Amino acid sequence: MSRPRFLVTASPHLRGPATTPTIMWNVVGSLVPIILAATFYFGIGALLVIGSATAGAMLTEALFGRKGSLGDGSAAITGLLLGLILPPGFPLWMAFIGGVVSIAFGKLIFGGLGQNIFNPALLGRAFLQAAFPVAITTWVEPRGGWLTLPAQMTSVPFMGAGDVDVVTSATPLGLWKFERIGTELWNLMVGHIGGSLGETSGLLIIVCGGYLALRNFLNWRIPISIFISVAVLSGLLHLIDASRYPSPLFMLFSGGLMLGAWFMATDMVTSPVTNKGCWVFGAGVGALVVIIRAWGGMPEGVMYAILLMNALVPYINEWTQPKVFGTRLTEAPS
Amino acid sequence: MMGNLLWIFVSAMVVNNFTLAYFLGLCPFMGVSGKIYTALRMGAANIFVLTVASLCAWFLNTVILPHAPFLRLISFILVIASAVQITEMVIKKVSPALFRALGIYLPLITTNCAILGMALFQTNRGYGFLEGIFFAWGAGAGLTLALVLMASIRETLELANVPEVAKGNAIVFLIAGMLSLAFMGFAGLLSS
Amino acid sequence: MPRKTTPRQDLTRGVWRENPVLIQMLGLCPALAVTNTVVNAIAMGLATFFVLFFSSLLVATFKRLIPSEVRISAYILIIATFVTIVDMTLEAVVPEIHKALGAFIALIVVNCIILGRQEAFASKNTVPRALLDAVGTGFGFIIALLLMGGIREIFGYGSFLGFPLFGANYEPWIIFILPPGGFFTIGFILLALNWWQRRQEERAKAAELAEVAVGRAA
Amino acid sequence: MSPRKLPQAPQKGAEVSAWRLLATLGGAGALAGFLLVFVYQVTQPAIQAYKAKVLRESIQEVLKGPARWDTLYVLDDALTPAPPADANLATLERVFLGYDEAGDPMGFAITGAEPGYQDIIELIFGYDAESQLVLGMKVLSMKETPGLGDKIEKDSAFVAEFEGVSTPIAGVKPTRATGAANEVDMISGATISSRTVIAIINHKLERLGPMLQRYMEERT
Amino acid sequence: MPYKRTFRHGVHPPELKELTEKVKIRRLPFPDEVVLPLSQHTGKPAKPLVQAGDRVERADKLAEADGFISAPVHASASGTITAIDLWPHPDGSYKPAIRIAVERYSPQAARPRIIPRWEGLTPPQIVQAVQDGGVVGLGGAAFPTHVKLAPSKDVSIDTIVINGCECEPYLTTDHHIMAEYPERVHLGIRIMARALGVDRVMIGIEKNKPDAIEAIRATLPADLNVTVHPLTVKYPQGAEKMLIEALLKREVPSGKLPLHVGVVVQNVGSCAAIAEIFETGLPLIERIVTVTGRGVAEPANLIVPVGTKVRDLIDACGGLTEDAHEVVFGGPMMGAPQANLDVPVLKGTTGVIVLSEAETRRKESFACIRCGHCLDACPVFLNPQLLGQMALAGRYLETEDHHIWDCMLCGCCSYVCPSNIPLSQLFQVTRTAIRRLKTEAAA
Repeated sequence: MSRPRFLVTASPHLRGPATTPTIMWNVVGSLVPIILAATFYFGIGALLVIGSATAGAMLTEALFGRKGSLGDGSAAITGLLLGLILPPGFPLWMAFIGGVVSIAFGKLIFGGLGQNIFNPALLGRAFLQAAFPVAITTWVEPRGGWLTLPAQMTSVPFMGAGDVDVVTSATPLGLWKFERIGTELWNLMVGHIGGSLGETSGLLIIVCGGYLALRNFLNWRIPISIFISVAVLSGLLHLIDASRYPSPLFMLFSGGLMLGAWFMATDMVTSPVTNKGCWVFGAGVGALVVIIRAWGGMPEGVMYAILLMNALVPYINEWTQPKVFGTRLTEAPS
Repeated sequence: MMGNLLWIFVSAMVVNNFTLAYFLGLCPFMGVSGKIYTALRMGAANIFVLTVASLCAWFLNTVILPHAPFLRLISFILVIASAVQITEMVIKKVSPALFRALGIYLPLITTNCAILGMALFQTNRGYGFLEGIFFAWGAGAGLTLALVLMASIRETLELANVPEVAKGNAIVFLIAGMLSLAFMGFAGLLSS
Repeated sequence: MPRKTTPRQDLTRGVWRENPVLIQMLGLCPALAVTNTVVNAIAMGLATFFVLFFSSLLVATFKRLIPSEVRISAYILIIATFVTIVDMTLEAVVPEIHKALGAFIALIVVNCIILGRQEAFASKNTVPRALLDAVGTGFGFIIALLLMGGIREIFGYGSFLGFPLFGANYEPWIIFILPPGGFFTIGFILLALNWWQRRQEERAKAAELAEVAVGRAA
Repeated sequence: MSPRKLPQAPQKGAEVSAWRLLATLGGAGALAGFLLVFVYQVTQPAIQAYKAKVLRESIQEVLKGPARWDTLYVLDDALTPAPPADANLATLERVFLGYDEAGDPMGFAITGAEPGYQDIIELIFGYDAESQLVLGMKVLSMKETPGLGDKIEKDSAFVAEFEGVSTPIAGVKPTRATGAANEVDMISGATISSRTVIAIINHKLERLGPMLQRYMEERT
Repeated sequence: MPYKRTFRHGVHPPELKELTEKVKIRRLPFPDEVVLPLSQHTGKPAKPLVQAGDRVERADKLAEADGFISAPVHASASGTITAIDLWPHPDGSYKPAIRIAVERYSPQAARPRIIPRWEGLTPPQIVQAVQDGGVVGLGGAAFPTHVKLAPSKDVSIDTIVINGCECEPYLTTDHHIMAEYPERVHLGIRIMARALGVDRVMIGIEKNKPDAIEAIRATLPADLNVTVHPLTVKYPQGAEKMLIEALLKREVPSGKLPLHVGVVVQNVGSCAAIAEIFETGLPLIERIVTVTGRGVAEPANLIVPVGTKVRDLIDACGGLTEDAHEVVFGGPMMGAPQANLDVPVLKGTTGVIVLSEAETRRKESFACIRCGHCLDACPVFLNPQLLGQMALAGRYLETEDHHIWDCMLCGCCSYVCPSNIPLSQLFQVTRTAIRRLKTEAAA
């Protein structure tokens, strides 16, 4: 025998091109322009915040995760996304804690990659929001040069910043909610606004997310149904009372909606597996966003909307099971 | 008035969810949240008993208790328990199917802290008849929501490889904490 | 039939090995709801202790007089009476704490620990043993509450019993005094307990193996 | 106590007479009732005294130390110091009118409650019907976020804003304050809580304001 | 045509047919030994009629059908039977097989026989002739063809669907049958139409075989209602249920056969085999096999006697290359891997593919990330994600509630899975486990 041994494996003997690390690292790659934009708008501090959140996430994965699980890139995504939804000038130690919580309790406690119920990055953000409500709602105005760091950013771990006098800015949603001041749409689209690091340029996010959608690394139905649901609901409200409810375009491009719709809600693990379910999921997220923004206590609700819908995903999956071939209506033979 | 009732309902259901914010009804939450089917039934039974309890509490508060406030706790417990017992018997007679669906949960719930808690909160806040009913419904809907969410998550987790140290109650509590965290998004809903 | 236990076991059992909250998962509602500060935790623990102690005393004393058909109602009556007494006393003596605990004092009535001990122990044992059991269980409850309250206050306020621990500049983790923090804290404690228990088991196993190995060698 | 003498569980099978059941529960009930009435009698004075003390202190605080005050009841869109005997005092809305040493009215103390960020915020505020100024504000109970929303109670600067502010109050961001007499700086990051406090006062005055004014006019 | 002729879901693996697409069919010289397993078809194995030591001529019947769902086995070469014993079977096991030492220098001529004139036969007679010819489905499943031609009286067949899709990558067998022997295919169709009494025939061919479509169209018989339908190139277009959906928009009910929607599906190879019985009188003793893959020096389409060992096939194609790594019978999506080069080509063997190391390099397996790609791929609309998780958790019986038995094991889910979870393998294991659990429960 010329070759004594042949490989014997189960069919199929061909495999599709996409692998989990490919998908994950592509997501990481598509986040790079957004990170650069954040750095452009908020200075070097943005990189530091994102970096420490990512460090927290990846360190936790390396310490407690399964062996080699760092390579699948999912911890990196979680850390980067968490960093992108933190405010500029956020104390670095808090960002690090957020990364740790994201991975440890958002993911590892469920058994690691693929098992978690809630989006880890959002869970970390929600934890930080509940733990440090003041720090996380302080939107520091980037002032001084590109290299200047706000003082509270480098505060000693477990310590507050003390009475640091910071110039805070307001987010477009906060301005609207509390003072009914609108923001010009173009500024929203290019990102010339206050807000979390990654929620600035809507157009850039559409480009980066669109790339992933084209390569089928995210289910396009989710962002689309979120947009439709938000646009329709907020449009109706806007028609009813334009002085109280802002225009749909404002709703779409303000806050974390773009980032959330493209990068958080589409997290494969925590979104439905069925396409029908994705439509339902997106519609639910959109509805909750509008409800929280219109009548809730907070100006922004994308994070909570996604987390709440995450909790419903097991249900949605069950409801929207595909109808098995041969159990649908059959045309009778003529 | 309607706005107020709506707020009472929504607040009891999501903003101050009985289970996730007040920690009431944790025993069934931990015990009966393994399967969606049982969770739904438990929730329905809860809504039912809460309504009965709200009526009882309202009745006692208006009729007897102004004269003897120190009897409140005792009378709440006894009257609610008896009222549930009686309705249980009535249901058994009138609709055996409904009894089979809800019956086994009723005795479990009667001595549940969610029921007494609802009656006490209703009293402390001075809710009237309608407000009390809406409060009870909101509380019941909230309990059901929490139960059902937990149940569907736990069913999914059965297929996940949760680490050994987290298995059992630890992971359930942590998930409850995460749900509670997510429900914080409803804070301030419908207020001013 | 009641288990054959020594009085010493009656006393210590409830404190740790069969801790009502952490092991048996009873009385969770107060354990989570009012443990955001140590003071509240202690007040709640003592109130429950009081009710448990006197209920057990009464139930154990009159157990022969109470027909089994109405025993649960009778227990509840007894418990509710003591809870009302505690409720009114606290309101008169320490109104601030009473306000902080709110309706949760009244909810001691439906704390499964108390009814559970009456049904499972006090109604079947002599008065002294019932009291030992009540003291043990009550202490177990207080310990669990203290553990919860300690963790939550230290993180959530940076203080213990109201004394600041880390200086004025400490950044409190407010989540620990919010409802999610309650769930997380007990979750952490259970994680730690699980971890510890598994380690004990593994050590025991290793020790056993070592013994066998020594036996073989000998 | 010897362990051999184990107590018997209540016997099964032997039919217990209904009388005995009733007697047991009746006896327990009587005992409970006796205990409760006794404790109630003992504790009630202290409880009432505390409640009165809280009320007194808060009125003192929001009206800046009145010498005494009257309790007025809202009945049929009017204030009356003496409601008819058949009215249920416990359910009637009350306001308090404080007087200074000289016996001149200093202003009303009014309680109000509305849903805030987490739960209902309850507060009391002092109000001068003539000048339409708020005299002071004190939060009685609330469950707002510690460190953020609870500043409505704990932030003395915020509480002080309400002294002498004209009504209806407008909440503004500190950065956009124009210095108008009815402006209150909202707590940054706790807008909803601050707003609820302002709303409670405005809503109360919207309804009670005319009554208070009428009462003052009729009084003179 | 407004209706896009295809089915929903499915995958697009690389076609890889270019290796043998343009290579004409050539005949393989007779090997030294042929091995004819008694079980080459779905159903009961055939019963041997010969013994070791017997001398047989080519096309002699060696084993007869054991029942209706069974097929006879014929000698594919003249020679002496050396043994009837266990021999490596392509399914991985050892199965009884008749081994023939092929005579050297033999003319390999069959005994003279009467060639039946199909025009004069009644349908039952045609069915009998087809069974006697040992014809089975040549598309891979090897279901005895005559069974399909004799449906029970309670179903009415209105359409014959001819499967010329060949959706598996690499394979070009059916392609070349259609391109080189279109008349034979048409004759088979004619005979089947007569056997079934059906006049509507639809031929489905994937669009990536334009020359086959052209050849079949050019030879369309004018007197028959036969239509040719170019189909979207997608895997598994050639699965019976998918093909019926694509052509007729009919859905075969779960757990039922095409018969139940009035359709009989036949592979083009089977058509040609039927035609051959009535053309030459020879039973199914040789077939066309694609020997291809990056691991073969000179890929080719070969006519080979059934029972030829893979080794001989590969030798005829220039041998293995340096990086040959895995030998697969059938297509790469559903085919069975072979550990042994002594396994024989069966009647149902469509191709022998030798994959190179680069192609087969197993990628690391990751946890399921619930991406849902498998749901989008599954042509029968299962939820492979859930089924896979259940199988991994060992909860086999629950999978029945989620239609594990509807799975065709087409491998689409495994193909798309980015985490490399061997889903279709898991399902196979699950089915075995369920069967075992049920037998245990019954016992």
